[in-house]
Amino acid sequence: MSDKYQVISILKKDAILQLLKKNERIDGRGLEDFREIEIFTNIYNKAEGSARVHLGDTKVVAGVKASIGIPFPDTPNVGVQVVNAELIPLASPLFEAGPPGEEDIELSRVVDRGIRSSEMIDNKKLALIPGKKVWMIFIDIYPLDYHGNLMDAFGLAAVSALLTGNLYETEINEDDIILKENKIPIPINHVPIFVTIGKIQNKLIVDPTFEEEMVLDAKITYTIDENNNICGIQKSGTAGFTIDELIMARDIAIEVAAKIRKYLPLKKG
Amino acid sequence: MSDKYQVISILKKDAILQLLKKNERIDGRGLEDFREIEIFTNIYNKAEGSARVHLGDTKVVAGVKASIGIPFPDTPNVGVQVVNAELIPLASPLFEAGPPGEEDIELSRVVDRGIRSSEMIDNKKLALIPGKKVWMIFIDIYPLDYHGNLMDAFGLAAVSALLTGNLYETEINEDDIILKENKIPIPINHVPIFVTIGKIQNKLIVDPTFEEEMVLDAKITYTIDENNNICGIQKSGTAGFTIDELIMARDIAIEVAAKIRKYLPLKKG
Amino acid sequence: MSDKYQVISILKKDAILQLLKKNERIDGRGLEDFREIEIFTNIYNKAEGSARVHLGDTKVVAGVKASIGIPFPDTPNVGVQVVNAELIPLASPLFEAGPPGEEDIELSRVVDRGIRSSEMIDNKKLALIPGKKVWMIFIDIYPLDYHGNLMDAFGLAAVSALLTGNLYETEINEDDIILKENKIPIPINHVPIFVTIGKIQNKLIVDPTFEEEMVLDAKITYTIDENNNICGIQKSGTAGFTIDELIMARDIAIEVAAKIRKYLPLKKG
Amino acid sequence: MKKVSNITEVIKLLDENGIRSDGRRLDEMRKIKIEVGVLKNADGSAYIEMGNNKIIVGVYGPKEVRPKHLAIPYKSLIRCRYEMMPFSVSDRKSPSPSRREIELSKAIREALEPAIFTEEFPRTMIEIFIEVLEADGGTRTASINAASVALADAGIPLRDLVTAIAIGKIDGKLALDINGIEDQYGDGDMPIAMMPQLGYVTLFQADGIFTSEEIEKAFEMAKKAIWNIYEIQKKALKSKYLQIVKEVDINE
Amino acid sequence: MKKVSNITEVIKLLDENGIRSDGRRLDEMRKIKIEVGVLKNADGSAYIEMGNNKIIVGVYGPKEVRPKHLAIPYKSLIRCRYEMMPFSVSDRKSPSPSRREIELSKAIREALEPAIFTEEFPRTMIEIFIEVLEADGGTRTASINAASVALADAGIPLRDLVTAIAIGKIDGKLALDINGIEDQYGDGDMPIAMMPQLGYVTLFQADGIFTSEEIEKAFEMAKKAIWNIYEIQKKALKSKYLQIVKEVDINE
Amino acid sequence: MKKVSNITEVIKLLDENGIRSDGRRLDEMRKIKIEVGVLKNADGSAYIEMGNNKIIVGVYGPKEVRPKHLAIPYKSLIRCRYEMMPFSVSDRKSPSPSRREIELSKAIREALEPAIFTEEFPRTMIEIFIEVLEADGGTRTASINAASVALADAGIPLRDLVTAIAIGKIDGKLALDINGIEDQYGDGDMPIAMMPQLGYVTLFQADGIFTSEEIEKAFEMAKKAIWNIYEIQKKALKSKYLQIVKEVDINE
Repeated sequence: MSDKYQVISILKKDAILQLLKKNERIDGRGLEDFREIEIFTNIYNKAEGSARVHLGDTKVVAGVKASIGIPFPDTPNVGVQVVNAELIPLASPLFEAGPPGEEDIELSRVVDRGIRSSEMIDNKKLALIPGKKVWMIFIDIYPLDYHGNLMDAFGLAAVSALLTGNLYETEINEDDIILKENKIPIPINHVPIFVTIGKIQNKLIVDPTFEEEMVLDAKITYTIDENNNICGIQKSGTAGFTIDELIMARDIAIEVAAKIRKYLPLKKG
Repeated sequence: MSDKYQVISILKKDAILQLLKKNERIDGRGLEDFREIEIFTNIYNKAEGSARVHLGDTKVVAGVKASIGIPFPDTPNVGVQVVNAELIPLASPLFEAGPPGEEDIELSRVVDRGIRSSEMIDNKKLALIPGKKVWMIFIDIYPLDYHGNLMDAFGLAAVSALLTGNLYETEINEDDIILKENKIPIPINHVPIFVTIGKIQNKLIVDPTFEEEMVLDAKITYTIDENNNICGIQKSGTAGFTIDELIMARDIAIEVAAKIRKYLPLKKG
Repeated sequence: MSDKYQVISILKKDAILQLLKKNERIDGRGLEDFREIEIFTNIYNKAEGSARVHLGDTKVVAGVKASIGIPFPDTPNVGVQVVNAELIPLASPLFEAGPPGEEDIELSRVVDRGIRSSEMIDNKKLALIPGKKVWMIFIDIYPLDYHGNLMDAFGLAAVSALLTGNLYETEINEDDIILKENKIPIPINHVPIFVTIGKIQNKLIVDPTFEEEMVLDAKITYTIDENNNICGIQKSGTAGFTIDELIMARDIAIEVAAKIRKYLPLKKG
Repeated sequence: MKKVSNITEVIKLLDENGIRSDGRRLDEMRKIKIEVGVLKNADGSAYIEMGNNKIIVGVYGPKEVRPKHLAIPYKSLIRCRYEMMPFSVSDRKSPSPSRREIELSKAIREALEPAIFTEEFPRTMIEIFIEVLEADGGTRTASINAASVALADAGIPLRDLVTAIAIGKIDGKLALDINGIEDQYGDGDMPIAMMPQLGYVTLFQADGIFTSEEIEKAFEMAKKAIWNIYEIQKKALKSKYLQIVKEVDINE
Repeated sequence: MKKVSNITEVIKLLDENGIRSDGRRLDEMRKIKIEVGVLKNADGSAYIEMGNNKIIVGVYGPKEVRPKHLAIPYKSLIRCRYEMMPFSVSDRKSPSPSRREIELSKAIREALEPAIFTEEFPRTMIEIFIEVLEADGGTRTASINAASVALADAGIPLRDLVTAIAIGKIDGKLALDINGIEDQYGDGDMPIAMMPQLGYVTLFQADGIFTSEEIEKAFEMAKKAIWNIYEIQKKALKSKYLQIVKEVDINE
Repeated sequence: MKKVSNITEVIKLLDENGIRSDGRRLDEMRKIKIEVGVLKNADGSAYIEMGNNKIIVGVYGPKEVRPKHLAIPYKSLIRCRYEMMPFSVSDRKSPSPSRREIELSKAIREALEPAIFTEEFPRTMIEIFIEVLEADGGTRTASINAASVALADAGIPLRDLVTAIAIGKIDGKLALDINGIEDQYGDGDMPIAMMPQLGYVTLFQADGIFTSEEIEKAFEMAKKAIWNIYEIQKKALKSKYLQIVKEVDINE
């Protein structure tokens, strides 16, 4: 994606910048409006949880798989959480097949940290035999159609798949885990929402489209829990923010998160 | 090998096509003749079994190694079989060093499936302590000199190495396996033969040479067991076959397999 | 580094060759002089042992890490030793990021063999529960600034880090290893010194600089223990040596090793 | 993650009335749904549900070949990547390509290429990306059904659509369109792809054991099913076209 | 290898007097030492000790881009590689790049690039190589402090130095410049990099939970510390320059 | 897979009469057989049996360098790949190149290159592919013996053949041409390659411990053996040449 800068025409770039001066956006949205959100959950039956999220034209999927594994030695009493995201070429001519690059890795690590810091999953309930056997929760996220702001779409898909996901009930028989017929919801404590705000010249815009991303100077992602605490921050892009901009962006993010939260699927159980 | 198409001259290509119209081949063979076959077995002493196969100028080797390992969880009572083929640059200027590409992988998977589907190896006899310890059989196949039809040569080499291979006799001592002095043959049930038939325009030819492969439209490999059952099929190439052609090819394959079978080394034990 | 040959100017090359005819070197050294040596040890506290070695302008670091692991099946009663060297781009515009190439691997394997053959580490003392648990000693070596003769600098850094390194004292409690508060020196038997001698036309020179390496015909590295035994040899480069040259180089190496030995840090314990 | 059934329990794939574990007859296909033009970035796309299989396909091209030296002077280079998402199967699949995925990418590409007028676009490439979202036996044939529709949706001139179905063997009998359990516990699997109008078979594979007669019978079963699927493919393409026409109407 | 403490033992990061486990107050920074021009091959270089962190940075460029097609027509391509040496941490790190190292390489690059007049060197590249020799919490901020000095040492025109510090949260309180134990057992970590003169924040990350107020307070704490570090960076650069001047004097 | 002997049992490499476990005297070489021109695709090839070692070598070139930017303006680029087949050793070797194989590829290349008039073929490359089919100690020296014959068979002008042998140390005594068991349980291994006519040593390695005197004695032992092998190499080349002459005769 190193040649993203060549992707949109100078005319379009100018149009975006001219409109922004008047606090307008090329798709008619206000600066702090996000695109239409649609969330479909439990759609792939081999997954313990799944979600397809549409954020405007951006479409992504997330799937949750669970398996029984061994805990890390330094956290013997909590489950294991793995987040993986891959920018597959299906979703954009800018993405290439191959092992995850730095963009894929950043996206998955920001989602991972947001879920972890918010303590979304009640990790202690995932320990089956402390020190020996725990649930490992794998969250895999893929774009299907990339039209900007994968960060927030990925976060929303991961969170939606977890919220509506199920695990087999277990029974412990000495050192063996027996999976029972019944399924119970993945234990959930909190729900983080990811809000990315772009900076173009001195304007802050919510939920940038692909074309806006092409002219952005920098981006800031705030992860917000249901108590309006910040449980994750990630700045990216080749410019900086003033502290005032960052505080303003934080306030916008808190407001936007509250609105997005209404789209969430109902928590199971 | 993406530029195989540049490898032979247009004159040679024309010659092949002109001859075929008269049901003749550039090396004088009839359409359903295979090249001279030579098989040498038990030639590399570090291997549990080994074979060198000459199919005309095409020369390949296969070696069998065995080690004691853990069965797959879903097949606790059968041994493990691994087939690996690599197109090494020794054998042709068209092959490149590096991890196996799609051609290497297809070849090894077709051999693997043929051996597996025919139940050539008596897999259940490879379970030493059910669910815990089984023989793992590795079959590694390499070309030395590539002059067409690696598929059939690879299959013949793998089968010959297995047929004449040996394993240590074992003794079970609680959870340990003790290898004894004596060696016994690898347990064999059936013997598959791989027959590849090429299609050029509307002609079907057996055992294509390298030059014929360069002008082939498509190939079909049938794997045939000693009861003339089909235990494997693989079509490749960028054209299609009519159903009649496929049935004709099947009949040719069954006939050819019976002839090739006579070249097989004697089964051990 | 395949285009090393383009790196220095023909003028400089000529200067080096002209001087050598008079048994002089471009930096004023005699043919058998090595550059100034400085060794700093125990400088990185997360490592069990560490050393920074300056050999003229060439600067390298080595760090020793220890962990408890499982011995190799064929050597159940000795510890495991792993040497790894990587030519990182920090140290030279000629080095590229990525997995170790053949030069990195040769360097680390020569250091590894020298340490192993000299029996520097008292490997048997690293077995904690024979056949089950042993100390694994990892020695990682990196260049910081490359100005020739990484071989000898790498060897000296590895040896210095081992000589001054420490392991936790252990207590065995059935099948568990308990690490105690106290630290004891890594058990050391012998101390090898690596001496590389370059051949330019028919001259032998000790400790070649980067510029000399660019005009060298071949190199020979002798590893010498404190009894003047040879515990490692490695010839490299695209020319050969006469047997007389190799014997002469061996004698030079023994003399030089004795001088370098005086720079070694004091052995612990 | 799937609950492992008691392994002593015998898996019964066919009941006394010849009815399969999912209620189908031996010659009965699973439900198929195809949607066309589901992605905006891809030049052509399709989504298929074939039983529980859920697969999405995007096609890009003809476009410039990268790296350039791979360009073929007299035809378009076809690339195909078949990938199962980690959550599409019972035990999470590692995200890196498996040997199975690499082989199937080649087999599917060689099933589709015969239908493409590649010689009309020399020095270009056409890329076919197949993502399996949920797998339940027969993903390669479902992928081919969706991919040929996606190629048509991309406006790439085709000799014919490519249509595919698998014949399996369960309890010693041929069965149309086997599902995951039938594939796992059955006796054989024989996927077949055809250009129905032209009568060419472009994918043909098998594992398991088949007699000569079974192969001929399998072709008969496959042909019938393939004509049915072919209609569904065409209807899917037409419905998108009709929709476009309607949109144009509305806009006028 | 670190001795694992008895895990039932509670880690106390703050005593009854508000003093941290290493004796510092909540708003107290660790000692910083910066040396400039420590490497001969690199065009610019710096070595930093920030508490127990020991990091060396080398900068090469502006130089020709390889491979050529990655060159950007209107600015310099910035590359950054952050690597922890295997022996820099308690449990040996595998020498191949971890996902964490790959992410931090990007974050650090994007913290430094805003300060570089990249548009002055179109079609070139500038490479920043960061090697962590010993790690004890805050390696990314220490790396940025050293890297911006190394860029200046390489003579690359900068809008401002980039200066960085992390604010952590321990026992529910904000703490300046947290160390490894505080990072591991604390409640949060918020690294911040700024161009102090220009007032721009170029790196801003967080994990753990922070209230809105804490973020504002963290900025205040960070700004103060950043100005202090800025002086240390400038002094380090000046001292090398003075040294050069002296050498010139001597030679005259 | 090899049966693991009772490990308490001491391996005796030399009996009271100074006879080795395979019946040889200390200065006795294993049998060598070399065949030339065994492959049709390769420009030159050779097959060697040296004791139980079985190795095949193919040489391609001089040919165009790929990728082009690796071409050297004033000489031929020599490439060498030494590979052990997975079944060539007691415990199956993984097919991907090991660190040992990568090092030996370099050492063997640098043993052969001194003999090649590389400057006669600027901007070309010569590729040497070595495949070990069965290994029993001394594969690198056997590989060199075969490879230099294969280079000659390819018609590449050579200053001299390169001929190689290993000297080992068992029970404290130097032993010529050690086999696998002697290598594994012995005290040292010192492979040596020479251009016999020109008197140059082009490969020289050692592990284990040797005194200064032992090195000189090893050279003496090696030189004698190398002259013997040299004759075998030349005879192998001549026999192919004679065969060709005979074939020509027949055809006339």
